[in-house]
Amino acid sequence: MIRFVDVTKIYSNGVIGLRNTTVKIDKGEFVFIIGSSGSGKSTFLKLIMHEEMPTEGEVYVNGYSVHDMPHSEIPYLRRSLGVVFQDFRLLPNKTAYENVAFAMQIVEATSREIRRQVPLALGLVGLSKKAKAYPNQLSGGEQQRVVLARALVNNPSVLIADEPTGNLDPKTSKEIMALLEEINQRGTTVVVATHEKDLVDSMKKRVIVLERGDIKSDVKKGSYSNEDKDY
Amino acid sequence: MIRFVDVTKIYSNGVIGLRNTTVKIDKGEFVFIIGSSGSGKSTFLKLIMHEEMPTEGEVYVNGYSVHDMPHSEIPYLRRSLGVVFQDFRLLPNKTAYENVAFAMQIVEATSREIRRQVPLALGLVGLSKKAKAYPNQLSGGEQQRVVLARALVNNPSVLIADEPTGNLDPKTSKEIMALLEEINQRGTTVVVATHEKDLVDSMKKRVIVLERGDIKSDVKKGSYSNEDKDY
Amino acid sequence: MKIRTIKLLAKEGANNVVKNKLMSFASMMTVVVALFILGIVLLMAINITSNIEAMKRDLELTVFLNVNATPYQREEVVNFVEAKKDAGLISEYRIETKEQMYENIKNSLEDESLLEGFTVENAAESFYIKLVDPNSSDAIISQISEFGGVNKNAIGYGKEELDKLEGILKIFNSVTIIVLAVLMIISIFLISNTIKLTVYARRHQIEIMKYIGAVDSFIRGPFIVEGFILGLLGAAVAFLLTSQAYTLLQKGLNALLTNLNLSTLRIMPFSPVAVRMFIIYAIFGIVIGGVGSVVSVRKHLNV
Amino acid sequence: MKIRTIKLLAKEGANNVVKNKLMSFASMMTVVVALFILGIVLLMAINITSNIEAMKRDLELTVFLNVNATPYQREEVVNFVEAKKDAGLISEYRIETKEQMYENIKNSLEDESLLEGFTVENAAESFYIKLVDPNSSDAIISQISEFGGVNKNAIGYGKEELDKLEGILKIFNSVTIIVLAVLMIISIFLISNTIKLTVYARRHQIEIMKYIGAVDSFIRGPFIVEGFILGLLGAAVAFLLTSQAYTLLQKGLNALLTNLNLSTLRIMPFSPVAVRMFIIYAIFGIVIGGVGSVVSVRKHLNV
Ligand SMILES: Nc1ncnc2c1ncn2[C@@H]1O[C@H](COP(=O)(O)OP(=O)(O)OP(=O)(O)O)[C@@H](O)[C@H]1O
Ligand SMILES: Nc1ncnc2c1ncn2[C@@H]1O[C@H](COP(=O)(O)OP(=O)(O)OP(=O)(O)O)[C@@H](O)[C@H]1O
Ligand SMILES: [Mg+2]
Ligand SMILES: [Mg+2]
Repeated sequence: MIRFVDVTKIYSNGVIGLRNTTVKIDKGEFVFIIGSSGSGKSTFLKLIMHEEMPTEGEVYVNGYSVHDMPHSEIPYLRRSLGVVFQDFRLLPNKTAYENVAFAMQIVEATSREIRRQVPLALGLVGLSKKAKAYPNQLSGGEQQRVVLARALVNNPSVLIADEPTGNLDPKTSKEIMALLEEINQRGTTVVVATHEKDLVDSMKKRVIVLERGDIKSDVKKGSYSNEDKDY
Repeated sequence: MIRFVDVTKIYSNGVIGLRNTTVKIDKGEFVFIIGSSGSGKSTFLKLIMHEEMPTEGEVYVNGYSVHDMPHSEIPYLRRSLGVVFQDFRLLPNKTAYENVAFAMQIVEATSREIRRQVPLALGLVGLSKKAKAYPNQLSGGEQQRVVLARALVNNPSVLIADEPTGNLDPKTSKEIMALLEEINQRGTTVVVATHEKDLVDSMKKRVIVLERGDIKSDVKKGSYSNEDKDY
Repeated sequence: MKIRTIKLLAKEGANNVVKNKLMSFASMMTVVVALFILGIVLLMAINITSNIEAMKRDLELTVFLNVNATPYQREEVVNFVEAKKDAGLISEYRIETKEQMYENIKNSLEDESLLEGFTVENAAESFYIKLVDPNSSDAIISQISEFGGVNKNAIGYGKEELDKLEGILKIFNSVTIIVLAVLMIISIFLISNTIKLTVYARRHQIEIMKYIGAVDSFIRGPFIVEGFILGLLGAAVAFLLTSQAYTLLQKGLNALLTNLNLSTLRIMPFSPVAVRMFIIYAIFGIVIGGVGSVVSVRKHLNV
Repeated sequence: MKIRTIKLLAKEGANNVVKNKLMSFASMMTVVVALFILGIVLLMAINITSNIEAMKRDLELTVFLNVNATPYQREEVVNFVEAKKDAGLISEYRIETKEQMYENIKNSLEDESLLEGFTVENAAESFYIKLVDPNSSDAIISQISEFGGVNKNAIGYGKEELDKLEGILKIFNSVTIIVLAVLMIISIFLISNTIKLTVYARRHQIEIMKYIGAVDSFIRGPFIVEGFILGLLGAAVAFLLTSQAYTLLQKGLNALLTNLNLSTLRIMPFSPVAVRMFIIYAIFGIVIGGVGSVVSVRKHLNV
């Protein structure tokens, strides 16, 4: 489903985001990407969604080869993914409801579907009461959950979440992770970059550890500190 | 140093951010503000730095009475505070170095002081190597640390940090908290809104718990879940 | 693209007009300003051309008979002129008798004493002919000078003035074309500048839409609609402004011209050109607004 | 505010010009366009006024002596004119003798036969006088008509034409003032529009600065400098553009006017007004740029 072959990403200023990475994530997997700040987690996820292009190597996602994809194909790749961005990326002039609805509008869903799905998605993340609020009227954690609702609403085949609980309290975080697990059990591939040690440890999922752009370990049922070290 | 007297904050859309809050934070204290997402932590901090005005009640900060402060005094109140914003607020057209230096320029520091202090501050948060990068060239955690460096660089008498480790891995988070503790020990009042259960539990500082805009508890040497409850 | 999506994008575009008040106002007013300037120049050009055309039509062909021309010779010329009039080449003519001519000369000389010895008999009969088409003058002159009774050296058509007017007309035409072209370029430039800035202020939103999988046309749609709406609104405001300002100016200038006994010059009213002006404005506004938006959006789509 | 801070803010402003290329370009070009249009209108007005003034200066006061004026009477008039010339009221004059007058009349009549019986003796001697100040004509005419040898009915000053020219001048002056005022308002409006948009695109940055404790003047400083720089740059570009475009137009039109034997009309060269134009441009650019920025920034400072 997602395959990195010898991928290196060097940013324009010479910083190495990812180095010689070869990795494969199968359909239906649940993968944590962990690693210290600046280790390349977001870079890894951005390569999947074609926000960044690999400097070398090849990225395959949902049957698309990211390298020689025509510009017009990119939206379709992205629609097959649901993405929780680390920096949220909510449309500031749309309410929470409208932001989520927008993700359905771009795939040309009927208004009936939209009216049914959007409240459902907002409900899943516990934000039914904030549907009418604009992003700047929401708390950090509320914004983050709107982003998650937007990522979920189209039932994507792959869900990519960059730090989806960074602004959430432990209880809400746990609920969100449970939600992701549930979605995963319904068949969606889930890739989560996170720092939530407790959750990673308790969930016993595949854990890919990045360190300065390298994959340092990749363990089937891992924990945050596999080798008795903190990342 | 910081005093809320019967403060109520109702946002323009009718949402209650904070309700009838009376609380006092003394000079030199280290206080955690915790509570679930949307409970009013950021509202509390925004009232301190005069980003929001109380709907009712009075906020006193560093000798300023927030209520009837003339517009021209606001910058001086804010300079007496170092603030880590939940949404970072880095200037996008300035490098990490320049962003930190900017905080010194507005207080008209000499270029010599700037050249000495800024690298020091960046070093403290472990970002010496990223001095020349622009915010959009930094990872989430790196940006967050630049914000912290900017908040520290003027040795403010009060440090206000909204979720300062939301994008950081546990190890870096621990280091940052240790840094805040050290700064506190040198006399700075520190107020941190956070979700980091482990750190709050281990540091045994004063913990103010907010719940839907109310202060639910205020314990001298508290932990994240004082009453065996998750927030 | 499905119908409901097109409807959605249209609604979105209309919403954006209302939501981004500053930017909408800026774009619209730039269109207004551009069209207003353009319109005033256009109206100036129309007036100048029409006035010069009118002056040209007022020119008279003057033909003097010889002092000693016979009645038969006179008749020949009258017949010729009548024939040309019937043929639609001459719009009107009048004949000045010897007596009238004598009076005219007497009046034209500042000192009557100069006329001592100059009698009616010495005066020539003359024809004043208005041509339908000023450009046919050469042919008519050569034909009329064939007649025996005509004083070949004294045929006049204000050729000199005509040439000057033609020249002035030419200058005005070329200057007008240049000015119009320059203003057109400036207008397009100003409008595209403004649109670029308003799009620039929303570049992050465009990028976000791309990042969550919107196709280019989906993102562009509302901008096109927005451009259309603002262009059309701008055209309407510019039209009202132009018609009001022009009518005011027209009234004032015409009054002034009458006062100054220059009433041969006339500033034409707005109504005859109103429909054409509105169509020009509307097309310009819509096209510039729509195309400008699309072009400005494009560079931000590449993420 | 300390000196080093002022330096810093100036540098910051200069940096912003370079960093925000699109917005700098948009602001600058709006200034260019505004000043260019303004300049062209100004130059048009100057030319029209100066041409009409020149035509007015070319007007001659014509004085005919009586046909039978005595040499003494003639001498009186000559002395009077000479005295006025010495007093600086008359710039030049020429005398047309009876012989020249006779020739003129002969030439002006299309048929020589009309002159039968009209001799040199019947012609009048005449004075053609150019006044330094066309407005002094009334006084001089009343004085000169007192002399015995002067034909009181035949004193002419092209009064009618003068009135028409005066009228046209008045029209052009008022139209020019209106157009200039309107263009000035439009220019200021366009520029402020553009500045507002560029500031709007950076409103978050302004807010961030406020949130970390910058005083208003600190935030405004770079914007003022930026406005100054862009205004001045815009003025310089507009100046070059205006001078080039104008010189091109001037050459073309003058050639055309010569071709058309209209060489009494002259388009003046750019150089005599260059310095004044540049000063006007620079002041306009700097003031509008600076003030526009400050005003636009203000509304975002209120956080
Ligand atoms: N656009 C960019 N240009 C240049 N360097 C970049 C860019 N984006 C990221 N980097 C650098 O690449 C490295 C990896 O960044 P990345 O965002 O992938 O880290 P991360 O693992 O997501 O960190 P965090 O946990 O702090 O979000 C960092 O050193 C960062 O500074
Ligand atoms: N500008 C605003 N306008 C309207 N409502 C707002 C605004 N800012 C915050 N709110 C609402 O006020 C409540 C408290 O928000 P606040 O940002 O203080 O929460 P928080 O405790 O910081 O949450 P988080 O942990 O998610 O950041 C929330 O319900 C939020 O939706
Ligand atoms: Mg990241
Ligand atoms: Mg918050």
